[in-house]
Amino acid sequence: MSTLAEYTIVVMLLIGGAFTLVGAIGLARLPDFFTRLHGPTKATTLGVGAIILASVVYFSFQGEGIGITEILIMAFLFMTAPISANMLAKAAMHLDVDVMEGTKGNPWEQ
Amino acid sequence: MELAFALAIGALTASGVYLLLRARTFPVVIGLTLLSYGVNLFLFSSGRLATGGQPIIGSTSQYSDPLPQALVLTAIVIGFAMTAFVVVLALRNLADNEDDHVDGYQSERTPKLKTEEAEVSEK
Amino acid sequence: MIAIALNITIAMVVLAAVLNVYRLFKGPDAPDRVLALDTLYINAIALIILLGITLGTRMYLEAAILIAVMGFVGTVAMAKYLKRGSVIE
Amino acid sequence: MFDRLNFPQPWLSLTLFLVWQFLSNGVSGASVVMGLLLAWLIPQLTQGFWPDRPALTRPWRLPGYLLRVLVDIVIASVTVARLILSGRPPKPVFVSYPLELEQPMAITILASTISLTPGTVSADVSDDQKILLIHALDAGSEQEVIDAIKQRYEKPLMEMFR
Amino acid sequence: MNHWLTAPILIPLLGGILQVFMGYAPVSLRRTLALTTTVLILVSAIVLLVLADDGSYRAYAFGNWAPPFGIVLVLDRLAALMLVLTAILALFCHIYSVGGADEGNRQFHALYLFQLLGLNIAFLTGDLFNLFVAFEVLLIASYGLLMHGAGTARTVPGLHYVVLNLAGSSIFLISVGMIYSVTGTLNMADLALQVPRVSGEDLLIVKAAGMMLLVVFGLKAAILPLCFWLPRAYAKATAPVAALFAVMTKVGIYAILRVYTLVFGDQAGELAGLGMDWLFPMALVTLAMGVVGAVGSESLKTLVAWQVIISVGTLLAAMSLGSEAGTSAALFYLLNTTWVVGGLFLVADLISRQRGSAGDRIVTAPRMHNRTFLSTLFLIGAVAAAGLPPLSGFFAKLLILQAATPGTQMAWLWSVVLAGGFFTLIAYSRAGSIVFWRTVDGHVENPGRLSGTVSVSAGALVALSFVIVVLAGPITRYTDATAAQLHNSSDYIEILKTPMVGKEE
Amino acid sequence: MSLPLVVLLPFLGALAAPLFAQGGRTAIAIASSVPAIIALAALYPHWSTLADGGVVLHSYEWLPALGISFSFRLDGLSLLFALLILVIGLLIILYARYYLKAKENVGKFYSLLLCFMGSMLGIVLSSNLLLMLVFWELTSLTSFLLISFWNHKQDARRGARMALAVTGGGGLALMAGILIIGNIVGSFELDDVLAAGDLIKAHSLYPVALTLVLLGAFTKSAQFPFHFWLPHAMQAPTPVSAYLHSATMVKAGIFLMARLYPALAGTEQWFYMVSFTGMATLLIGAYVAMFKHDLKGLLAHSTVSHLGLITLLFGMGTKLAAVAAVFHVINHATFKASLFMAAGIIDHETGTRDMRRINGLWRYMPHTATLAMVAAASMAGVPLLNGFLSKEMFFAESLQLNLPGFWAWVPPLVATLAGIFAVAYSARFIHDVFFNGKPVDLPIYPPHEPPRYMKIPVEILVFACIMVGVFPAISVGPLLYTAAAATLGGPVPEYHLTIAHGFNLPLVMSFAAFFGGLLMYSQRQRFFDFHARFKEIDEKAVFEGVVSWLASTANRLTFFIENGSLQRYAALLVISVVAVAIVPLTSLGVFVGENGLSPIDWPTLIGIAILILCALATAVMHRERFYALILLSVVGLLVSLGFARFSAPDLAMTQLSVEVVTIVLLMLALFYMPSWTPIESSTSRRVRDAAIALVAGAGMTLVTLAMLTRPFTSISEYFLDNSKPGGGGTNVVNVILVDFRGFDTLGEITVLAIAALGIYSMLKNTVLTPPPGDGQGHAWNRDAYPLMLRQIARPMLPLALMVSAYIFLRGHNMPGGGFIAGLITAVALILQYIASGMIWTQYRVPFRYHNVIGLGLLFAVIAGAASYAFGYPFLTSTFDYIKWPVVGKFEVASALVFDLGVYLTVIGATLLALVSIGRLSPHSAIKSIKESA
Ligand code: NA
Ligand code: NA
Repeated sequence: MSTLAEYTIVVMLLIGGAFTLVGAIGLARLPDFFTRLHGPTKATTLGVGAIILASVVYFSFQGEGIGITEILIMAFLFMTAPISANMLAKAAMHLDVDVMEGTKGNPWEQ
Repeated sequence: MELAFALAIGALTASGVYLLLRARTFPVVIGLTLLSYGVNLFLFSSGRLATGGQPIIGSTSQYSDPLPQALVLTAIVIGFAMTAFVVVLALRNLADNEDDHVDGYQSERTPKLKTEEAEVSEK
Repeated sequence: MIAIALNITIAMVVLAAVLNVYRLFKGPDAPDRVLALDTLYINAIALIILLGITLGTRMYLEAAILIAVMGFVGTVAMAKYLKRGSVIE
Repeated sequence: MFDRLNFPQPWLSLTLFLVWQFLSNGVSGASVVMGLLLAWLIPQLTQGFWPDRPALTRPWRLPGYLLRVLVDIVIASVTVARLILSGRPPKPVFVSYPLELEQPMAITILASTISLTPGTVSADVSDDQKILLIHALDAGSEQEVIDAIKQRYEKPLMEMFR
Repeated sequence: MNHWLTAPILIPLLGGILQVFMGYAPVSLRRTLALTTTVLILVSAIVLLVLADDGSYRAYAFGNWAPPFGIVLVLDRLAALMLVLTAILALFCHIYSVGGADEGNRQFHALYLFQLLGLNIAFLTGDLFNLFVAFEVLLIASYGLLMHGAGTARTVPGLHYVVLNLAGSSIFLISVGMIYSVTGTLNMADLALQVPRVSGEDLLIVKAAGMMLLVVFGLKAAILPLCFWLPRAYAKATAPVAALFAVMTKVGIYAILRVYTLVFGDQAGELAGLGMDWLFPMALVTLAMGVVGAVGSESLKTLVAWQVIISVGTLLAAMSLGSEAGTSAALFYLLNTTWVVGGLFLVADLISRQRGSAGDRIVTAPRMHNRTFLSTLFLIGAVAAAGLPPLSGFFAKLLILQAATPGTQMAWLWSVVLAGGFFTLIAYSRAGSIVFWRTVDGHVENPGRLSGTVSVSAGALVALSFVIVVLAGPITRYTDATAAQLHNSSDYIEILKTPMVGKEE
Repeated sequence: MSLPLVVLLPFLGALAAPLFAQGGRTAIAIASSVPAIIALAALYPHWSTLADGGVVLHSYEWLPALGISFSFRLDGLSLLFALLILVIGLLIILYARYYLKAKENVGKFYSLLLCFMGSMLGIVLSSNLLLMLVFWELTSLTSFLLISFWNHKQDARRGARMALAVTGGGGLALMAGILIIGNIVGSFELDDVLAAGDLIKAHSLYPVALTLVLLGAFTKSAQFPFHFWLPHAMQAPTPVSAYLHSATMVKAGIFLMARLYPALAGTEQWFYMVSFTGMATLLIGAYVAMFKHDLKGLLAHSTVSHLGLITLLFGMGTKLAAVAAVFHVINHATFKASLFMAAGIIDHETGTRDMRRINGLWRYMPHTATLAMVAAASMAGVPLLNGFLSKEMFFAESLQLNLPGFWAWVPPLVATLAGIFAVAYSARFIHDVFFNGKPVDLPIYPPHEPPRYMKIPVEILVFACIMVGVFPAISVGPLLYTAAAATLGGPVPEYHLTIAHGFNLPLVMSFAAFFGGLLMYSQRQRFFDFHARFKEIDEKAVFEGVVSWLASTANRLTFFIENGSLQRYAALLVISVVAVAIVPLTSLGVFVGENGLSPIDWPTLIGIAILILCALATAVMHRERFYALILLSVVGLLVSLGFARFSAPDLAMTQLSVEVVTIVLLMLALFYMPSWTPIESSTSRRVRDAAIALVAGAGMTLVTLAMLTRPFTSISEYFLDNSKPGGGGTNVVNVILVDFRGFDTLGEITVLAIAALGIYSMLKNTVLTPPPGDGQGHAWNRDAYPLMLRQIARPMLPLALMVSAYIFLRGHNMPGGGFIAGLITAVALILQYIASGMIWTQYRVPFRYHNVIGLGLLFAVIAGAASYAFGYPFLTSTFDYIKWPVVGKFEVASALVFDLGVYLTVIGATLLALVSIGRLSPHSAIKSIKESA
């Protein structure tokens, strides 16, 4: 395996881990449901994306051909994560969960 | 590691059993599900634990025991079918008895035998 | 080097999972818990891929695909329950 | 079921074909044959489940759009990460975004894009599909958010789905 | 390999599949095909009985994989006996159900045939895990059948039945896991070979597993204190279902008989006779509890349901004597009790149809339209079930009592069986005299008239007790041979040497 | 051949009799008498053999395993009883013809009567004790039906049940006794048993056997304290009473004592048990008879008393006493049968049996009165009548007992006292019925003589009384002798059958009894007053009370134990498992096997910690149901990660997909359920449950630890070796599933299919009212099908199908397979239902899920059965590698067809189950139509 590939893998892994962790920190620390919703939908998605890329590179340089199946995981994740977020936001608005002080605008309920 | 694994199975069993002994259908269903998780892990581990030993020929040098895996797969499917059935039965119970108490009507749990004497008046 | 990075990444993802579990227990509302569960599912994808890299095998990849394709259905069902009660109607 | 022996949803079939190559982890004789077969068969089976198919008129713009989104995700993720790590309380805002897109699929793609790009989450679409409710994590004003989205995402999408 | 061995499995399976497709076919067609299937099952069972009567073991290796690696069916006398027993019961119950009890559910016949599928697999399989699968097949079908019929009465008992059996299935799996973790095999013949070699700490694991397995089988068989799910569930079930369920507890009995003579039998070394010292007292307590329940019953079906428990206690008591004579007696009793109790469920149903709102409750009601016929059937059933001469129950009991060797065991067995018989007699005479003789004036609106099918099937089942008496000679010869085969199970292990098709030894 | 015929004939008659019921009472009576007449004729030729002291044996093998044979044996004793049964039976048949009313169910009556006759003949003619037992219990059963012939009368029902309980119960004791005897002797054949008397009496189980046999005899023959059933059995129609309670049923017990006399008698135990029982019965019966106002009640108690007398005679143990006993059997049968018939005539003609109302019948029916008076005189022991002779023998024997000291006086005194009572009640029978003023308020008035033929049976019997009384040696001598010889099983002692033996002590006793009895009757009012001071016990009420108490106690006990509480049953199950496993497991202790523990892997450890935490939290938080569900999902997710971590990719995938479906399922159900579980169990209960749970969990932990750390070898090497060459796949788990253990999988998908069908059926007509809101004050949202979800669901379906096809096709070689693929497809379809609704989706699904299930199963079966065609067993798979241009080399495996079956079944079953639940939701159906438009 080339050094470049190795560095790429390492960097991707660390980025992925870091974003996943940050997303989780956000989920843990942010003050209300809607702000917490941001953590997973992006930071984590991105984090997983980076890890997936690491995997792609890793297996492509294993000498057994390329490994691209992982890309699909990212594609599916990008398709479905917004839906989860949307559904959860709708549920939260329906349940009228607390919104942090200083939030501009209002969640509405149809 | 084995101790932690064993404790996990123990915890699943304990929680499952505790919920199994509850008075409402929903906790009982949850309890059965937890119990089946524990049982599946147990059955799985009867082939011992291995790391990276997936029983796919050619994918590794040391294969883990495939038979328990096949058994657990069967058990998972059967467990799923059973869970589905019992959930629906719980719904049916709810429909028929208007609450989800596992024991049905309280009144049905008291004796009500009429002795022959009690009925002789009919004569 | 990859091994070290892998260990660090795994540690970070596991820590992330712990934080998710923290949120799951903390709540306070049902959507928070579902959100935490959803995030745990995504963490699980990461963990499975990391496991594959660690073991040098692609045998576990499909499990990750499965989560990506189907994992959100559970979240959707839960969210719909919270909002609508009836999941299939 | 099998109305005609054609590809009722060619774009879908193409996507499926590609998906199959990804799943097969590369292109081979077998994967092409099987991919073609499935890319034909599956839309035949499922076309009924997609009655209101979007009129994707300029599909070639899609890769560019995706790339832009991807880049945005990366950049803005960093922003959000910094916000989270800084410990500073965010300044969230609920934005009622007036939609110009009309096709449901287009709206969905826009909303998904908004959710994927950090700092904003599509919370809801109004019943009449005219307003998109967005929660922005840390934004100055409502209008800022609206303008950014309009420019970066809705416009290109309108180009594609006309 | 003799393909006949698969017939009792494939016939109901295919018949059931056919029924799944035919949900909207005309009811007469569905009934015809369903009954044909059941008849074919009986035919195949009889063929197997004839085959098995030569005293050899026949193995059938699915997938042409040699045991212990693949799953095998093993036909011996016991398996054949159970198949025939079940097929005959099933046929009459099925005929009865065609009299109208099958209505209201298009899947009734499918469930019914799948139920038989599960039973037949259980009787034939030579694999411990496959036995689990068979249990699940027959259980899930029984859940469906139990819930068949209108009304809300059966929901709660059904729930109890299902939940307990689900817990039981978990215990079964745990036991299988424990046994596999030591012996590394699932084939029962192979287990019989491996278990005697187990030693040390492993022994404790297998011992615990064996005992837990006994609890599982005990739950199916309804041994005290695991029998309480039964009376209400059976009493509330639709009649032909309840009647068919007369054989359900016998599956547990069968499993005990099979596993504890083969795997934990005399040749099992340190684990020989595992649990049998527990079984005897539990069996007697079960019998006693059954009698208490029968005497205290408020309805005929409950009474018959408790009779099931009495039967279980009696059977297990005889089996746990551990002798060939005891086993043979138990098998003879098994035939009698299964058919007669099944018949009694049907009779109770016919009675309740003619008593308006009184139903099968043991209270006064207007006189039944077909009182003479029904009371005769009830009398025959009660006499056979309570073990009075001249019907089969008497001879069965006689065999059981004779099987005991003098000593404390005999004293207990005789006292409990005889006293139990006495109180059962009181229970039946009390129930019968109130239900048939204590009539009040008035008449029942729309009493259920007896159709040919229901009368014949109910009558035939109880009348089988006459047949057993007439054929008592051949039957005892067969059960003796079966018991001998079971108690000398070393030949069973020979099935491991079954040659595979197209493969040289 | 003739002996089995004798027994069989009445049964055949019983089957035939109802056919003659149409022809009227005369026809059926004639038809019914035919079997008895033929039987008598069949017995006649044997007389010469018996008179020479021989025995007639007819034996056929029946159930050698049981020791039962069809053996019949005729000797003097059985001949005597057979004659009594047949002759009196014939008379009863004639009598009943006039007694029964035309509208009564005569078919049933004669049928039962003949059954009873056959059973009695069976008892006396059986040579095999077990065969005799069969007939013994048959008499209990048939008499039960005969006594309850008028079952609309409560007293008849109760009397019948009491008789059945006592005699049936006694029969069970007899059964035990006979089995013991059979065990001792090694045979149940009478000849063997009678020859083995010494062996039996020396055996340690002799007292037990004797007690059990006597219990049978005493209950049947109404001996104290089991005598109470007999008077209540008088609720039977009089022909039945006359038959059962004079010559047959009650004599069965006597017969048994006589039959087994050589085998059992002659010991101290015999003496004390039999004679004292007899004595008590003799006295009590005689005493009570005196005070009965019911004509049949008087006779019934008199019967009890006379049975006691016979029992006492047998108990005395002397040979002469046995002869006297046999003699009294004959005499009692004749006079008692005639008395019962006379009582029946009186009842028939007056409409009552109350002696306080029946008076002065002499004037109305002198003929009947004469007959009854003669018979009653015989009962009283008046000279020149047969009763006198045997009573005289009895008195004589009572003096022969060599009891010590004071006790020597007891038997004669008791005998005399009983004699006094007997005379007194006989006198009452004569005086109170036929004289004593005018009738009082008779239901039928004026009474007159019955039909001519109704009296014939009585006349014959009374004639017999006189004949025996006057010419005993000629009339009954030979029969008595052979019977006595058979009873004793050896030489018969010297005895003289003459009218009088001169003046001796027995004669004094007879006179004392006669005049004492008359005196007592003349002073009856004092005795009645004395007797009235005691509350009379109604045994029937007591019996009913006991039975009712039994039933209600049993009912309460049952409800106490089987209280309908699943919680209790489940606890019992868990406790049972713990109880049986605890001993081996505690011996195991915290056992770490020789493989030791593997090093700690921190991420896994944390994962396990989370799993444990969430599992416990599920139990702790279970009352908040939605929360519990989320925790459960976490547990499920971690379990699947655990499978992946420990080398089981297939399991991880299966668990994941099942998890998703399960969540949807539980959400569907939770909608209708309360979202909170109330606290219902007490703290102590929860502590108890927690303790049970912890013990169970600890046990599982111990076993798992022990298991995981021990080495073992399994059959799995074979699977790893043969998977590729033999099964054509590299995914060994999948090859096991579809090939090595394909039969398990067939069962498994059948389970799935059945579950779905069951669910469908169960919910077919179920109506559930959905709650209006979520229980926390939120009404449900209107938005049933959110836009974004709907839009994404559409491309998800083909994409998921693609993935599912991929997972399916690679399953044989890589992780995956039909089951997982099926679930992916199912989930993709479920997503359509969630996103777009039931009707929208259902409209687009081009097939019934039932058919998908059926097709799936069919595929699996066909894949398996195809191998039949090649002579291989079911489920034998085959595979080949094919090389095609472009495509390259690829594998074709028949197992794939099997897996396709799995795939289809999973789809069909999963969807049928979920859709069945979804269909419950009523409020959105209309809306979804609108949406789909
Ligand atoms: Na009078
Ligand atoms: Na094969």
